[in-house]
Amino acid sequence: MTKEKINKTALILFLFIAFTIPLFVRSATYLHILILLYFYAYLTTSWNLVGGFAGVLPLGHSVFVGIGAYTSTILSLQYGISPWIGMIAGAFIALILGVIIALPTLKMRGAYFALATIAFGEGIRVMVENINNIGPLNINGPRGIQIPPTNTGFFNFMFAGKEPYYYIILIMLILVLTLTFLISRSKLGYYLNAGGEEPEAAMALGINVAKARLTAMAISSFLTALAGTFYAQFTLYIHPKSVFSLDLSFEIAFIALIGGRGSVAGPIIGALLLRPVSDLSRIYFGSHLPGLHLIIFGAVLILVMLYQPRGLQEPLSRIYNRIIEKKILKTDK
Amino acid sequence: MSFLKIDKINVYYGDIQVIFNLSLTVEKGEVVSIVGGNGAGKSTLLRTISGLLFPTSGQISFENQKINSKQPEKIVDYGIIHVPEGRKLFSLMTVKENLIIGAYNKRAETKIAETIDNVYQLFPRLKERENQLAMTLSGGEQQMAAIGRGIMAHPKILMLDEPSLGLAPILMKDIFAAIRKIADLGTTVLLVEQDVKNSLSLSDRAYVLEHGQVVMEGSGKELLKNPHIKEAYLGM
Amino acid sequence: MIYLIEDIINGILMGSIYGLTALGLTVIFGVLKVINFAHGSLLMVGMYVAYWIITATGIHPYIALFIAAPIMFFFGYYLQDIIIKPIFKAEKNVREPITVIIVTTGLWYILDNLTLLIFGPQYRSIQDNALKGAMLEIGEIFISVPKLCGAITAVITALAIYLFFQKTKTGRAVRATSIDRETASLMGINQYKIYNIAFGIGTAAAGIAAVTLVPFYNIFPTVGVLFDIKGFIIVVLGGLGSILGAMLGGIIIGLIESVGPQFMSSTWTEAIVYGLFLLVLFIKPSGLFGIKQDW
Amino acid sequence: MIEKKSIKFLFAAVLAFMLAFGISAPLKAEDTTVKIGNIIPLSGPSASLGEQGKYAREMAVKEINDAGGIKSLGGAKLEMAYADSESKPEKGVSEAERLINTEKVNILTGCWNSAVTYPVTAVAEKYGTPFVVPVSVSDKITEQGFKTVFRIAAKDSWWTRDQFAFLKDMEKEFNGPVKKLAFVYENGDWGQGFAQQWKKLAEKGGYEVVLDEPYPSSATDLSPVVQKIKRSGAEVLMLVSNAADAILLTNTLADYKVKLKAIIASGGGHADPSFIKATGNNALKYFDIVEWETDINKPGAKEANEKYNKLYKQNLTGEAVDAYLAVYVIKDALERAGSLEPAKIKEALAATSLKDGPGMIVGYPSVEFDETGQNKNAALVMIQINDIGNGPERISVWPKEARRKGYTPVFPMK
Amino acid sequence: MNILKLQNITMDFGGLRAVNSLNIIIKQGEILALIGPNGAGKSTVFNCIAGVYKPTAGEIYFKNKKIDRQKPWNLCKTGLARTFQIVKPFTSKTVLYNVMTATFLKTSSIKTAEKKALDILQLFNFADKKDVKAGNLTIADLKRLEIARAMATEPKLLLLDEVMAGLRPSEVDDMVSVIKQVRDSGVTIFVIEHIMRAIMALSDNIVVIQFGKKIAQGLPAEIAKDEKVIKAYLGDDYELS
Repeated sequence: MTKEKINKTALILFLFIAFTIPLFVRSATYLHILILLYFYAYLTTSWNLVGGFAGVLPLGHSVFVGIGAYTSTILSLQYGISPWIGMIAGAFIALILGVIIALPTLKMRGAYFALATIAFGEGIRVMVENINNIGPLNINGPRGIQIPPTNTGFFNFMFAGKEPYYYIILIMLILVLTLTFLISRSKLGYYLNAGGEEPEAAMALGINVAKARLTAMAISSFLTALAGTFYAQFTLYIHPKSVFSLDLSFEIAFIALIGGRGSVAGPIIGALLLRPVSDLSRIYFGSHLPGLHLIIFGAVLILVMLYQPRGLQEPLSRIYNRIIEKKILKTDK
Repeated sequence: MSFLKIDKINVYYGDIQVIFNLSLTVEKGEVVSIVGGNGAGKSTLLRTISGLLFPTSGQISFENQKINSKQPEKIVDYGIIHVPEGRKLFSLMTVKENLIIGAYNKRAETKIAETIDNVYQLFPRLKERENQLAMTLSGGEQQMAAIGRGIMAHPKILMLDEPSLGLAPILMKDIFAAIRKIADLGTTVLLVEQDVKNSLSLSDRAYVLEHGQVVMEGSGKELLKNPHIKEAYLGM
Repeated sequence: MIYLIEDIINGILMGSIYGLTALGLTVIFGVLKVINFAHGSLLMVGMYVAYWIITATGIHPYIALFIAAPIMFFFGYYLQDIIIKPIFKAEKNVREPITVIIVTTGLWYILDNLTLLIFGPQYRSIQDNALKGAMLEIGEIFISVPKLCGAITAVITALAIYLFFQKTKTGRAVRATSIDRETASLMGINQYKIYNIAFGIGTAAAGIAAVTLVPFYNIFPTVGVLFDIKGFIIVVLGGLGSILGAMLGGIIIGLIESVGPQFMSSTWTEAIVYGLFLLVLFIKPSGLFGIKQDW
Repeated sequence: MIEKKSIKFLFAAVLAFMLAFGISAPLKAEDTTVKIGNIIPLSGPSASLGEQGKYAREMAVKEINDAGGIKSLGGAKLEMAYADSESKPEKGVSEAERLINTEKVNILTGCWNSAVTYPVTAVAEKYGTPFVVPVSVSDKITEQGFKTVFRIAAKDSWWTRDQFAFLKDMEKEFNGPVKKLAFVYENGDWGQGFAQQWKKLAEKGGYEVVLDEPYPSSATDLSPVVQKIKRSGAEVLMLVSNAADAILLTNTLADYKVKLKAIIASGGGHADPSFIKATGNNALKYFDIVEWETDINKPGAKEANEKYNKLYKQNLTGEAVDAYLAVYVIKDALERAGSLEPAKIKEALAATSLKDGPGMIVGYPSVEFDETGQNKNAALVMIQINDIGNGPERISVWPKEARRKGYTPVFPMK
Repeated sequence: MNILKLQNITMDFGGLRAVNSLNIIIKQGEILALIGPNGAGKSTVFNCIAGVYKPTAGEIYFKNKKIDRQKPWNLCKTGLARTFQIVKPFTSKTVLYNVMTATFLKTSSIKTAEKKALDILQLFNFADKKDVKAGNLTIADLKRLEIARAMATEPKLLLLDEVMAGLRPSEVDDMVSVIKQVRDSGVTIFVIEHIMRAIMALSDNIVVIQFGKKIAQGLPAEIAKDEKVIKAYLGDDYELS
């Protein structure tokens, strides 16, 4: 057996498990946790196109989640347009906004870029909190929008059970992972990576680094907004402080950095570690020892950064390769 | 025992070996030059002595104490002062502040006023510019300030990395004259230079480095006459 | 007209205090080149420290300052030494280690929630303090005395830190390290100790800001968050690493917050602040008083 | 080498962490317990309110269990499952899902923040889990046509209605006509909801609104808002504030010596136990509308407060009493349902007519829900903070029959 | 035919004049070396051509087109490639990945890019290391990678910035043959170098600068005998023997 074959088998096994989970995990709670885990993995994967491959640190990605969520929700509540269509519309609006944000900020480096994206995110949140109507569109300012859970059905992107949501986000995640995988293997991926690692060398090789980053930002904001619609339809309630929040932006970045920036598997690994830590610790300690779950979350962040500053993806893939080589391939050698 | 003794060190930059099994000695009161083309490992050698790099094997000792693999600030306490290539002045601080910060170590700090006078005597130009930001100085003045900052530390051994780099000939002469003066006042000098003529003629002894190894050593005058030097440089 | 004067005075006073809350942030960035996301939490810790000192001893808040500031200095000093330093050592060659951002955010979560766990969610304020509610009335103009004291303290603190950096041996070493840490080590300066000191000073500044706030502000575990984002905006507006910039950035924000609401709803001033912040960032990315450097 | 070690360490740590959770897997509900899920903010900005609610529930549950539990269910004990919402809607929704699906709670209660309660009602409706809301005032919570939601406290249109009724009564009683009103409120679901009603009521009542000012709850300096109040020439100021801003606003109003005829607050931050402590004499003469006050003339109220104070070192607040009452409402419904069938419980809840018992320490005679699930009797009490010799305290003043004996409200303030 | 022409190039940094009205002409197909002592302004000249700096005065023509205000990536597209003195590999990626990044200039297909990259690696006797991470290469291999990567953009003119620095003598010889091979494939080469042995072996034409000014130009043999050059290198008072 070759390594490629093993990898393929492992991947198929993973997919098989992922698709069959709802058959034996009957508890809606765990499905809910898994759905959110996939949701965050999806967001982080989209973020990773800019934050990982292009090597900058955006800390305002929740803006795109918010745009996606609000666009599809308003269109469906006020005009009866299916959220599936609103999803695409929101993604395009996010794309335009992403480019508008990227044009001036991508020139900045390091801390300035991070702070500028925070300011963009927070600034847009403040605006949404202060605006009740944009023309005929009712965005309801600080009060948020509730989606009545009445019209279930595929067209309405609304379901009574968790399973449809599970499969939708799972498929979205698989698609976005495939897309990032393809991008990482495409001209754009090579260009982004080159610009992220050695911008000067990249430019000398004929790469317009700024243009590549702008493209990445456009794709990233587009993809992120799609998840915004999913979130709105899943929780049926959107609010500036939840979908435009700094916390959300931070969590996306943390998952990527903990998992390993710039790798396709990083967001999955990060989400697999951080989401359970955050959910389970809140469930088990939240009621008796208020705040302890956030202390644990903070401690996990610090510990991972102290011992694996480049994220968990590197050591894990090394271990994976070692296991395969030693345990499985030893007969071949 | 020698004053400064480097014994068979190997140094890597990451995975790249730059210095190979190199040994050399400097005696107290000497001026020793290390000459060689670009990339020969001269700067790396100085950086290793001053603790910015650690040798993977071999030993460096100073006044009979092992000093390799100690942090740079500890090396300063031994009296080994490194004036880095490219001056590396603290650009946003004034000339005087740069000088004062040179005397950060305990031995030097009590004598700041006195030493600063000495530096100004050596480089009167610095006195004129003492309140200017270092970034506004010309190349020659910056070099003077960098050497002055080294003297401020009351070195037992002063290591100068390419003090003539990018200087006009006239300024170069001033700098070399100053180095001679410093040596005459009793400071041991380890000089890394490209300008063979000037450095060799003021040195007691010299080493020629090529590809991280010592290829020749001898007194300054001897080496000056050695035709291999010219070959090493001009490739003939 | 008289209203405008009153608002401007209030804006300047409150703005100076904002500047003081951001001072530590700018000092830490200037030297360590990292954004300390835990800065608001350090401010919160400082407020609790000041609260306990003042309520336990009953002394004047500004006397408590001389106890709280040193406590906070050592708190910051050892925080950097124990938690942040290892990261710097691991990422020696990185100019702006992003990992430190995560670590300081982790610290933020830990400090805020540890306080919640230990002291509970209650709001506290110091009732019996000499400054509470004191107002200076000049004609129709009201000036808050605790804010005035806070603003004066802010200016003195900024000046003291500036002079410390300019005139003392350690201060010069801090500056040297911030300009070029490798060459600084060739001067015999232990860069990690300097980082500890810089972090200590930044934390002490947060402690001083905390002391100026407690006479008129309430104290609760998440109070730091209110000042966090404001602090980032102030330091970027003024120029990361610039002490003068932090003070002026603070005053600009204070003025917008104070004068703005007379022309619009006060919720919109926040949006104006972000707008101005972005505008400055685009026009002069190094901030109003920052030195152009390749961050 | 170091790397290997650190990886191993990390893995061990993560594994240990996961195991710890795995082992302490959810407890199985015993046959003789009734599980009640409570979603409240235990960390984050409203943690103080979450804590009060939690204390009150604990007290009620202990009383009920000590008295033999739910008799019609064979003495079944009540068991509380708490969940922290951090005041975040999305966390609240997640927790509701978990409480219903994994903890298998029979009844849900919470969530204090309207912004959290609102989306959670949808979750409860979806699973058909009865949801008893003690306090979350937003009108829309009971106006969605849901059959699972039962709210004990008044809704915001009632709060605002009573605030204006109170104001009219005061004008009459003290012959001090009021013309100009200022509305200042936190810029959130709650504040915006109140402000909308206020504006309508002001128009109806013939008042002039001289200031309509939302402010961000996260404001660090409220003196600009106070200046606006002062300069607006308002006679009466109506407030909706969370705790931190309520304290800051009160102190700043006092600092600037703003002269008003009355300040009418809307509970929340102004009813927080820390409020009086943190504002001292600055809060004197404030009116605050709440669901309940310690000096209420109702048997058992004083005792309940004393017990609570002894246990938790603070007085009962409106929020706490509603939470306390909610547990008794649930108990009552369970007794009548005699079953854990959600449909039966809902039926019993809908038929509630709770008139007495330890929980009924509220001002109104009984708890009865209308067809939307709103407690139709829920009444409110206006209190005034004043110092009548024992330091600042909250004194009931309105409606008149609830007024503390021997106390005359101070109106206008100055 | 002239492929590159520098006309009165001057470059100031603050008060410092790094390059002083310099004129250089490179003919198609030749190897021209720019030498001079440390700090003479060689790298500045280089960076002006490569589009990193905009010269204070003067013009640069590449294939008779003015290029002194062009962005580096556009220069590369017109056929001007460069290497860096301090190598800048994409360290976390393999040798093949590094080269493919460059081959994408002429194609968008990953298959074509890979094929082209493999061809280039074959040409540089590098194919056996295609899966090695650049971060794990020796300095000699890194320099070779740097050239291979630049060549992958199919340039007409290749600027080499001290590609021999840090190499051992045997490696220098290898590099000399690599560069000759590049030239034989029809690429004009402009090289800055310190290692004289290599320069002498390689160059068709040498320009010597000091303090930003041209002090000599000629064939290697002429330059080696030039008094001014020797003095510039070994010190003003070096006794010529």
